[in-house]
Amino acid sequence: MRTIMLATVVALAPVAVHAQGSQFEHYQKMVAEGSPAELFAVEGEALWKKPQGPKHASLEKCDLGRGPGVLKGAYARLPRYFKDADRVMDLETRLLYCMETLQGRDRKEALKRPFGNADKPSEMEYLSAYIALQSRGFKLNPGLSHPKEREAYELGKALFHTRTGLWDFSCTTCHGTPGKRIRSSELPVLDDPKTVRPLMATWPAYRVSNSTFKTMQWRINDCFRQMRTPEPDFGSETVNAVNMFLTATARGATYRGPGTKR
Amino acid sequence: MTTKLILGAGLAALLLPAAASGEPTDREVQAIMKRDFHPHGQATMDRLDQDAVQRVCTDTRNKPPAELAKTLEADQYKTIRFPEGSLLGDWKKGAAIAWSGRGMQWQDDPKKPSGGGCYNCHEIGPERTSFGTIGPSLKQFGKLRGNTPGMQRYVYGKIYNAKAYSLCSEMPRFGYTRSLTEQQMKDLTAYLLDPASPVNK
Amino acid sequence: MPGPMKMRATLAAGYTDVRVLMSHPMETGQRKGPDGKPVPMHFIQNVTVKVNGKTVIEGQTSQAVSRNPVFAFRLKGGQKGDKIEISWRDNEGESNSTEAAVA
Amino acid sequence: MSLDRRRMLRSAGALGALLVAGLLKPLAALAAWNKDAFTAKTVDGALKGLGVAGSEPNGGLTLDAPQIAENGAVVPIEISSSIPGTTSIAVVIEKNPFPLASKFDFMEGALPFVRLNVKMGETSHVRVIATAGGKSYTASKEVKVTIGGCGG
Repeated sequence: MRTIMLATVVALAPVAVHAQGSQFEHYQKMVAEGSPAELFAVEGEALWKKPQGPKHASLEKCDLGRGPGVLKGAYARLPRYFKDADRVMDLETRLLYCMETLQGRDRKEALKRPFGNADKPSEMEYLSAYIALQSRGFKLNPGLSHPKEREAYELGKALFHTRTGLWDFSCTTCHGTPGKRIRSSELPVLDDPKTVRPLMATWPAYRVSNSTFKTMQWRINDCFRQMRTPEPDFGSETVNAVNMFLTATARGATYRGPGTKR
Repeated sequence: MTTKLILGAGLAALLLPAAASGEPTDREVQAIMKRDFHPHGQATMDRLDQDAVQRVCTDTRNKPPAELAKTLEADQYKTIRFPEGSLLGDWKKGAAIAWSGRGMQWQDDPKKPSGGGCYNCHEIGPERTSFGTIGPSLKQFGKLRGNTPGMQRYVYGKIYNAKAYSLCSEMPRFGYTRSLTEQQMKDLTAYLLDPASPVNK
Repeated sequence: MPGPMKMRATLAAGYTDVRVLMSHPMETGQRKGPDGKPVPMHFIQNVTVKVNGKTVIEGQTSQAVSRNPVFAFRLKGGQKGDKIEISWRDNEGESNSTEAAVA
Repeated sequence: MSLDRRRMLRSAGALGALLVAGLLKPLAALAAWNKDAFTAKTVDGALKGLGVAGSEPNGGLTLDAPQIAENGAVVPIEISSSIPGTTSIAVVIEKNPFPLASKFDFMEGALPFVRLNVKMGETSHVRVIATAGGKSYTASKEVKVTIGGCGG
């Protein structure tokens, strides 16, 4: 119901909105309105229900934090602490955990191809699209009460300011000062709720530059690639902590993804 | 090298449990990163070893105490190897290096020369309409400043090791990290200073 | 096998708003594949919109339409339950279609 | 090739000629793909293929497109016409290798409106052409294609 209402709002939006805001905003807005993201959700649903692995089980009993199989609003509450795994997990880290425990899959096999491409998106990408879609309209509210959740937030914050890698970059090099651009892309400040909210409200997303659907684990991984560091492990504490820092900073934003990005 | 010595202390860091509240120390962050990353292609694990510059800039959130900054900047200046003779290479090649954002990443072929990625952050020549604004505009750089040997030395040195001039600059140390070759840095210097370069038209 | 399609048709002020997503590579023939060889042209050429069985829009498209095409159309008036059908056909003769009732 | 098949082809050719001349207009022809127009490498060629001789600007034809696109792979455009009796809208991207990007025919029951994403190789004018009552109208807008991201 919610998704249908959104579509109507989009259709009724006046054509001349671009009078306000920057020229880049106009592009971003138009791109977001014509998003193929939901196509990936269709495939994601099939994957969610498909029995796989040695246990020949689907992911339908996977507990994303709101109980086994409950998807409504689950994404908006991540990352959070999971008692069974005794750690903080974001969506993809949790999906990996479910693949291992429910489906009996080997971690290496499940992680053989965590990031796909336009010709062949990955399982994680399809699943993320399907699951995130079911948090539309929910407020972002990651776990921040458990000590490990606060620890993840603090680690994420520290990582955000850590200058590292061959070229001495930190997250703040690009995302610390308002009004900056990398080539023609406007750079959001990522420790300011005002600028992080619209961003985290629309990831995961269909990314035009990749012509495919992309997730937060990928987004953070790709920042490290451009920071000229070695590669962070998928689902590692580091990546989860950065994700936690960003999501916690965006807390309270209404989720309206999966979105579309440049 | 002084910088390497200070850096060595960070390598011995042990994984200490992060405090239940409050930000983890630099040392803890380093240990967690070392555990959570793996080498990929040319991006080896030693790239996570923080040197003195990175450590001080992280700790002070890019606002180092003036005295310390001065000392470390002097250390950084000593790393610059200025070639003999003119520092002006081929501006045409420099233009291509300034535009390319490739190089030194884990998927890049280490045998291929790296780009400088200059346009990612700077406005430079009129021939490119897509440019970043993280760094200052370098429009008409040589036209406004001339191309005396002193100016050539400044530009070459800044590309080689920007931290010698401003400790917590966001600009990479292209020569110090062997990201660009001597010839590439000369070509970039020419792109900024040569009167024939479109930058100065 | 053609990828999925997704359509939404909703009543708006005096018209029906139709939005459709199509999974398709829309290859231009210019792009090189992982093997270094150009990927052959492969793109949707025809898009048809029908309301209760009657054709109302006939679209022809080239390889210049973006990968995973998204179209929005508007239909005169309309009422809840009207059956909208959208189909496509590409240069290799592949096709797909989807149906939805106006909500 | 059999004689029969050859004869058949010849008559098909004759039928084609009649179609081009506009003497015959079977309904099925509507669903075809206008190869001449879509494979034309110039704007003039594309317009000729569409059978558009000349067109005049009209305020009733609106084109919404971003002034700057961060990525030429997806440039969203929205076109609507309030010109009475609009039966078709074509989208031409002047500097694309094959300028004609799409053409939509609107029949009774549809509003002359379409929104889609197109690819643009470089900065170019996007031109839309609407046909109403046998006449053609045009609107255009320049879209600057820039390069975002780190270029690597």
